[in-house]
Amino acid sequence: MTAFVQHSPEDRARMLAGIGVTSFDDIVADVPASIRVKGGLPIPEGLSEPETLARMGRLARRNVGGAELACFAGGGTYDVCVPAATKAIASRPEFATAYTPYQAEVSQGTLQSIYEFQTIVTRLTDLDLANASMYDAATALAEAVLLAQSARPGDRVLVSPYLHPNHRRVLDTLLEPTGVTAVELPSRGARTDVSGLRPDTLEGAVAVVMQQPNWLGALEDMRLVGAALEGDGKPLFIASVDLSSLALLEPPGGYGADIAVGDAQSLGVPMNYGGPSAGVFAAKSEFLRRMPGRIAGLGRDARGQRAFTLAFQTREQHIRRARATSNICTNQALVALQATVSTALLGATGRRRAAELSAVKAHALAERIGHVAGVQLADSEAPFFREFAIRLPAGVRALDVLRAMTRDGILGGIPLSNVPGGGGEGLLVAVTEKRTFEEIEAYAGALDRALHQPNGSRAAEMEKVS
Amino acid sequence: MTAFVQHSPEDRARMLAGIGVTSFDDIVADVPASIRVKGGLPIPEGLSEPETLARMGRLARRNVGGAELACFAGGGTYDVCVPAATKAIASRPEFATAYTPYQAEVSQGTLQSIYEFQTIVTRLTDLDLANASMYDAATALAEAVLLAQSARPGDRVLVSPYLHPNHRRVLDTLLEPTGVTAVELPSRGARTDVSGLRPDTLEGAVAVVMQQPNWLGALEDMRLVGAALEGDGKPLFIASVDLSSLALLEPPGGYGADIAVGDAQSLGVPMNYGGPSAGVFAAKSEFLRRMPGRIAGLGRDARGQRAFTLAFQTREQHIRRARATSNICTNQALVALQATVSTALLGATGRRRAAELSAVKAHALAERIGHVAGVQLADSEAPFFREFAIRLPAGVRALDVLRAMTRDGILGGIPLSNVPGGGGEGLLVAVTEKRTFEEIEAYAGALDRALHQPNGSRAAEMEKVS
Amino acid sequence: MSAPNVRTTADGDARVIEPTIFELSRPGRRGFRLPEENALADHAHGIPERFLRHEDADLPENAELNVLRHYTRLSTLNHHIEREMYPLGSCTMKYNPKLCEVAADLPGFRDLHPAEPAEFVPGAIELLVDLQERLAAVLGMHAVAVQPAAGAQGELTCLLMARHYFRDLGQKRTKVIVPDSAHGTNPASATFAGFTTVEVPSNERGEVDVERLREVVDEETAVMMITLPNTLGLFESKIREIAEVVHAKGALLYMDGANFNAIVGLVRPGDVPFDFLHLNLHKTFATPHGGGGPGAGPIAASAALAPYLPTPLPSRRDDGACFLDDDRPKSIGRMHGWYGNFGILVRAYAYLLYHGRDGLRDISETAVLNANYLRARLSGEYHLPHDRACMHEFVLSGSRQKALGVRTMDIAKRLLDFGFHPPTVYFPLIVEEALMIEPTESENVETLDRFAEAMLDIAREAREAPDVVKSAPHTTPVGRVDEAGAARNPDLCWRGRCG
Amino acid sequence: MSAPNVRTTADGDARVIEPTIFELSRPGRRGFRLPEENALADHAHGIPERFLRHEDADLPENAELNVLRHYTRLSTLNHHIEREMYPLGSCTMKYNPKLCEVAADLPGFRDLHPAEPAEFVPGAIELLVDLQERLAAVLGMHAVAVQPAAGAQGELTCLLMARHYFRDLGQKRTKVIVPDSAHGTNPASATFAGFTTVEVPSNERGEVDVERLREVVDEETAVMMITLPNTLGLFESKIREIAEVVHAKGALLYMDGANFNAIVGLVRPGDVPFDFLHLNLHKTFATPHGGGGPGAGPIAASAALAPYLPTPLPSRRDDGACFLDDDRPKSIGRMHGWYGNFGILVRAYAYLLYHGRDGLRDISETAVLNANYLRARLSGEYHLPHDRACMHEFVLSGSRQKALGVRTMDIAKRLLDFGFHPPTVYFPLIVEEALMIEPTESENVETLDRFAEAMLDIAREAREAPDVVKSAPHTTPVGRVDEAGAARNPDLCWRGRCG
Ligand SMILES: Cc1ncc(COP(=O)(O)O)c(C=O)c1O
Ligand SMILES: Cc1ncc(COP(=O)(O)O)c(C=O)c1O
Repeated sequence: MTAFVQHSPEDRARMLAGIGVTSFDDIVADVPASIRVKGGLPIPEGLSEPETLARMGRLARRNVGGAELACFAGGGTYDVCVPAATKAIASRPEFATAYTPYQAEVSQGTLQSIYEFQTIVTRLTDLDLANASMYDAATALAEAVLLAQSARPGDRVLVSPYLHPNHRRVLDTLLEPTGVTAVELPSRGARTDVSGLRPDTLEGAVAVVMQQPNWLGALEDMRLVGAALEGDGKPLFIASVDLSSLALLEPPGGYGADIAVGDAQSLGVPMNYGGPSAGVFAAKSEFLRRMPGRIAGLGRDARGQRAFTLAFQTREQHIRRARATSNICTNQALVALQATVSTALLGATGRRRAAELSAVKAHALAERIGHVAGVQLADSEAPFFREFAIRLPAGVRALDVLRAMTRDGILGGIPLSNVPGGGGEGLLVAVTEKRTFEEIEAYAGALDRALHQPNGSRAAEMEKVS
Repeated sequence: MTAFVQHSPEDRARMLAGIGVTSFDDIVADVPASIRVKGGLPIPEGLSEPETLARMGRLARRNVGGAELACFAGGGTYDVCVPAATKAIASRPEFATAYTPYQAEVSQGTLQSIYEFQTIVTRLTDLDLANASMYDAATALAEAVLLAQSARPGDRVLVSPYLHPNHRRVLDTLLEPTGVTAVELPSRGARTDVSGLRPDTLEGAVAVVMQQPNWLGALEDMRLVGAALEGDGKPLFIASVDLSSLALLEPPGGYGADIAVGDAQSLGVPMNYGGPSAGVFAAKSEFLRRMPGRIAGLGRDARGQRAFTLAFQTREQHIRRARATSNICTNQALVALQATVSTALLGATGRRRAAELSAVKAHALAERIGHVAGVQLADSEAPFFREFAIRLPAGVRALDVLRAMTRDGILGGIPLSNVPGGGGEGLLVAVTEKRTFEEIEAYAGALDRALHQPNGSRAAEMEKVS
Repeated sequence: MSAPNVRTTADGDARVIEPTIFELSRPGRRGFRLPEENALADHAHGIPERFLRHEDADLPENAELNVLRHYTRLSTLNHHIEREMYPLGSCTMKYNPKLCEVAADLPGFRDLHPAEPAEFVPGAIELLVDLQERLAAVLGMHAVAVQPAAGAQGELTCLLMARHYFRDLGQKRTKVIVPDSAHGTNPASATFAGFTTVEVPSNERGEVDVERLREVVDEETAVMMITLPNTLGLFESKIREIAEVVHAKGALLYMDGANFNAIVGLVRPGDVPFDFLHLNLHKTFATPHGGGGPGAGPIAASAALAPYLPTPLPSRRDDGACFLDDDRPKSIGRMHGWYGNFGILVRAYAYLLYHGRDGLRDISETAVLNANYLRARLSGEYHLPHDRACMHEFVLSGSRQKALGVRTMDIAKRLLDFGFHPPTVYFPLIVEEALMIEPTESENVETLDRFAEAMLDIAREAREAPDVVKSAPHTTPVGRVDEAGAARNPDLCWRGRCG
Repeated sequence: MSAPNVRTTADGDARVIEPTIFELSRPGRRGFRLPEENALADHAHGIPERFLRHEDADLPENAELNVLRHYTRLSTLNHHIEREMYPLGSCTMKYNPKLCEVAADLPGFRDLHPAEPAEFVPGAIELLVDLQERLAAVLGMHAVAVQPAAGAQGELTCLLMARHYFRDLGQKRTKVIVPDSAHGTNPASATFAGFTTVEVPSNERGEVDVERLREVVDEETAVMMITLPNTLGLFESKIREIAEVVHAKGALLYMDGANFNAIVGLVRPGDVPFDFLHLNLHKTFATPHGGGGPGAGPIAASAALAPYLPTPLPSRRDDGACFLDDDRPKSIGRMHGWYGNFGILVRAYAYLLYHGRDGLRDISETAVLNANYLRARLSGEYHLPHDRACMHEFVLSGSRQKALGVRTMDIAKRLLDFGFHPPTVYFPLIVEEALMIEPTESENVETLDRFAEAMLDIAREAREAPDVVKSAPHTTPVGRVDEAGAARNPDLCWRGRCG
């Protein structure tokens, strides 16, 4: 008997008798003998809890990450502050071990927290509606284009060349069956050239998809796009955003986006090696009946008391089946809860300051890096929020630089194999509110050493001195 | 404003007005100016949560402990299995942030869990009563002797020479004001010589204190002591025990102890560098009104429903003041809860098997160590449970050996500066159910290398080979 | 709660159990301080004005303690597995082990950035590969990919693989066949993969009607999706024949593995043979459901379909070294921004290590035993449309009670008063007034008995005091919620300004 | 809970909220498997029969899920800080920050063996030393020792130090003076340190009567123990005079620092000057109370008394290196098996780092402000025996309500119906029907207002509907518990065999 299975031989006998059979085999008589497993599964025997955790610990220790390195990697996933209180709440079994709140009367905790999440998203995006979550930013983006495809005629979607490349790949995968193809807009430096968005070029497009800040960290001219798409029946304007940036940057609703998507991770959720995070989906109210995913609403109970419930379930697969607005069922609710609690903790002021601090420190780092010989900003014209691309000297491999920088305790960014405006490899460098000025100094030093003394870390140098 | 203090300037103004003062200084007018702090406290400014935790992390990483070393140190604190479920329960704020259950109606969770703890202790010790916890085993032992001193006339307490030396020191500290002095019984090898306990030698003694297993891990002849102390008005028999051993070893009630004390840590609580753990205190029913500490009882509420409450509070300082049975107020309740939950998880079978596995593995290690050249059991005659002392070759320093063994990932025990039966340094070696046979092999290898190749670890050797 | 003159714990409207975080807010409160905040006094962020928002987002401001109190109080309004049995059919609400939570919370997993070069995170990649290999062994399938974030995404991924596969074969196949008992995600996924769904009816035994299937499967059929055991909790005894029928027309057989908990160690889907399938790790592999998610929906494929698995695919080189293979020309591409719900995969991996060969088998047997025990106890009072041994769950019909004016929804709500979460209701669609009961292996016989007695009591109440049932629940934090009313006056986000 | 026909969630007796773990037990169940259990089949443990027990201890056997459910359900029966205000006077039930829990749970602290050679654990020792140094700075005292496990142990430790100190001076002093408002641990500690307690009365201002004190202090007086602010929540305005009186006779002045939260950053006890004192880290430094403990009771001493501090004393060498000093010949010796409640010290250290200079000061100011605000709101309806500004707490008397037949205990129980934990009641002893209210700095003004309104409502009820108050509580998991009955029929452990 394991720690999880509880029946004694007597229990089992009593249960079999109750069922009216003499052995377990009688119960599963319908399973053809020809496909039954013979001789046990070909995997090892189980371990005790301490052995299991020792093994997990050994695997975990083989990774270098947040505990050892100051993380300057971004690209949609950011080493932001995750308050201890957030974890305390999200690990309560009351939240963690419940499921979709189908039975509203015993799910008010989950329902109200989803409603609060939706509200936070609408306030950050300045849009009317938000759902309870999608899988991640990439699938949220694809769902947005699928919505556009159902709402607008056309066979193309115009996309920025600086969408997150993985998001773009997911979009391509999911668009393939629809016949809609993604067509890239031209670029100018690290930004999208949106000057060509005119009625003629928009013809046959179901949507225009922009990312703000874009993959290279640069700020796009979203207002121009919004202006080009204003008016009835125009292609939808879909903005993929960094939710945490919206405490400082103009919200999608402000520049005329119809739909905003993004990732809840940057609102205060651990990075989890990319998942679980939660896709955010917000839209103008006219798209309510086309929205994918779950939505919580506020209503009344039989006693007239305020009570939360799932709303507009008729859009969903369990009711609408083949004609549902999406096939999503299980979503990323607990991550949405984490983002909600973190945001509640930071508050309006904290969220804004977190964004401001990120920007301040990113600009400080960009400036410091400018003094490292041989390194340049990929596009020194492009305004940015907290992330930017740098070009490494010709012939230098980004991976070598990153490897060298780890010796100084720095995760230097994401390697870029080609940087706009001219050959060479580069790094995509992000700075969050969690990075300190000391770490920014350390970054510059580490980069310099990586390029100019590839075998010496600061630690090694200091050893030599002493 | 910090994350903890909430008043806005308007709140503050409204509150001051409500109080009827114009400034905070008016409130504290009674505090003489001459002793007010001027210019702020001489400590640094506060840090944010991420900075605080980064700093704590750096301090923690400077210690080598359970995550890196297989722990063979014991001496009353054991690296036992602590189930993940135990932590999950004990970190619930419902348990962790409540206080002493003075208001029974909103403290049934704490009260019932204490009652369950008391029950577990009485069943392990085979005694009638147990309290809610003392600070640790050392103070529990001292409180037991103080109880004896109140219950029996006399000016001496006879103690085993193999009590935990720190417990003995605490006892001496706390006995000093009483006029009772501790007198050591003679030893024979690693055991106490109890053959001299006769009516004449017991004269004037308030108690006899034995430890089972004793400081060197050896099993004492507790039955002989019990027999010598049988009868009315005899000195009390106080047994200091390893609670986890009692799933296998004869319980104090079995060999006639009047009081049993010990530490709840070995029932499944993290080692915490020695604290918090919880002192266990169990006694025969005749000592109820002399018991120190809190006791929970089962009674009824006004509706006749089963309800738990604190019992016999009249023994305690908040009621009896100078004549209380002890000065203890805050105890170690949350640790007692951890021990309770761990025991509930292991169950009768698990507890017994944990004890058996410890014994099996300890004996296997003792046998393996017997083959390491130059090392001997301190007392090869003495039966033991899961801990034993070894003698190192003459001139070898225990600390050097331990240091060398860490290179193989082993914490080799507790250094002993003199080992019974002949000079030299030694190690006190403990084996818990958590240690694997692989680690036992590794121990023997590491000890051998530490003694015979003091500069080579297994890792270093393997490097040489490859 | 029953006494007169009693206040709720929260401010304001006495009928509000807990105000929203927006109502609790007071400007200027902080729940978290940031590092080096005072740097904002001396440093400008340098972003041009035209990119900025004009006023702060109206977000709530509360102190740390009050945020904790708010969400702690909210949490206590939820039913959850660690409170009481949760026999929500098809969802496998089993115990979620604490050790798996500890594993996922290790900084060496939790704090990894997904774009770290692979050589920095060999432990993470090895975990993914080893998990895939063990799942493949348990499934008897050629290859596994853990990228899909949930069961429905696993379905869609596999259907896209089918699409690419047939395109490469030069075949134009447009149909996906699903039984009428199928879960809603099956037809929905088919639509999003560009297929048309064709339903095949179940027979009186609750299984796919093989004769009708034969009529439906043709050269335009791409995939037959079948849930095994099916959503009635029944093992498709003709599964080998079904496979033959489907394969005979060159179509692919897909297993919806949501119910795999019933047959782990009993049947390996690859031996049927299925061509591909998905699992729900949040069901069979016990990762917590999180109030709706996250879960994970790994997929498995035959050798023929393996080249189409999504990229990057955690893979092992001949020398044993693990890597993320992104160079797979036939792959359908990416389905997730990174590698899937890694944190969930860590938990499932720990669960696999912990239970191992015999543990997994014991678990599935017990799940089946528990369901049959309850089935036997309840089938007297409740109508059991398919009166035969079930696997991990069974579906009752509330038809007899309906005749007394008591609906299945009433029974469900009344169960709440007994402290139990209700079964899944009104699904599968082919059973009138369905009550789909899945006790899982986690419950002991005393709990099963208490649940059975509650169900029997309610059946008695339906006869003797139906109003008690129809007006249920009576003891929950809120009374029965008016879903229709909420749909008429949609209130989908809080409109009041923060306090 | 109010509806008819409703069952409790647990088995057995319908009136039992949650059975004991012993009743839930069924033999053979396991909640935890041990490493290499099957080794027991092949290996004997080798312990001679005569040392073994004859039959297994009758301990409960339950599966992991059921153990979790049991303690989770029990937990929900508790009031706690993260649910609602907990104004238990003298106990400083303030918010216990989560970040401190994270710090204490780091493996590099949590999993250290206490006998590890110091050189293996330099971080732990440095933490102890740095904590002592920071506390000394906050206190203005010469030295701090963090070994005592709680406040009462801190008291006893200091009184033992006094004992040794006077012995070394060759003086025989037998008396400890405490005010009549002192906490019970003060006289109890005096007894266990071998002293006789002498009480000095308080004057009508609620302070130590200095004239009476002058009469009592003599050459036999070893120590005067004074709580600052005192247990009425009042600052002893004559504290400098008191110090002079005490010191003039060669006696020592001790501060019971349980109420230090009121004056952190306002007064440094060393400036009074106090000779020694204890702090309760579970009060002022926000470590959780754990349902009764563990806490920590560090002590501080003047230069003259520092040699007597308990050993081993975490100390710093001149070169800055930290070590555990066990070579202190004048020390009273050990008070704890190891170094005290290290895990609690880690939390308090994190708290200190987090709040720093200004944070600590803000906190104490706010604690005082909150108490005075409530005092002002309540002193109309309730009798305030000492009508003056208070520090962090204040003591009301229920005397007016008593005249109406409503006792302070009734008021306390009635507060439970409003969701609040009651104040400390019937302490200090010098106030009739005392209600000792300490809101702490953690509460915001809305919460204070709600609490005040509840108290005012109860005062009104006491006049208009006293029975509602006298029969309270009405909404708690159990009704008013009969403590006297429980004492008559003591049931102090479960006697039934495990199921
Ligand atoms: C039979 C069946 N198939 C598919 C799914 C969809 O899985 P998921 O919710 O993980 O997307 C479910 C989930 O409820 C299910 O029960
Ligand atoms: C004034 C006072 N002194 C001393 C103590 C004893 O402290 P502890 O409970 O930490 O032993 C308390 C605790 O309640 C107290 O309030």
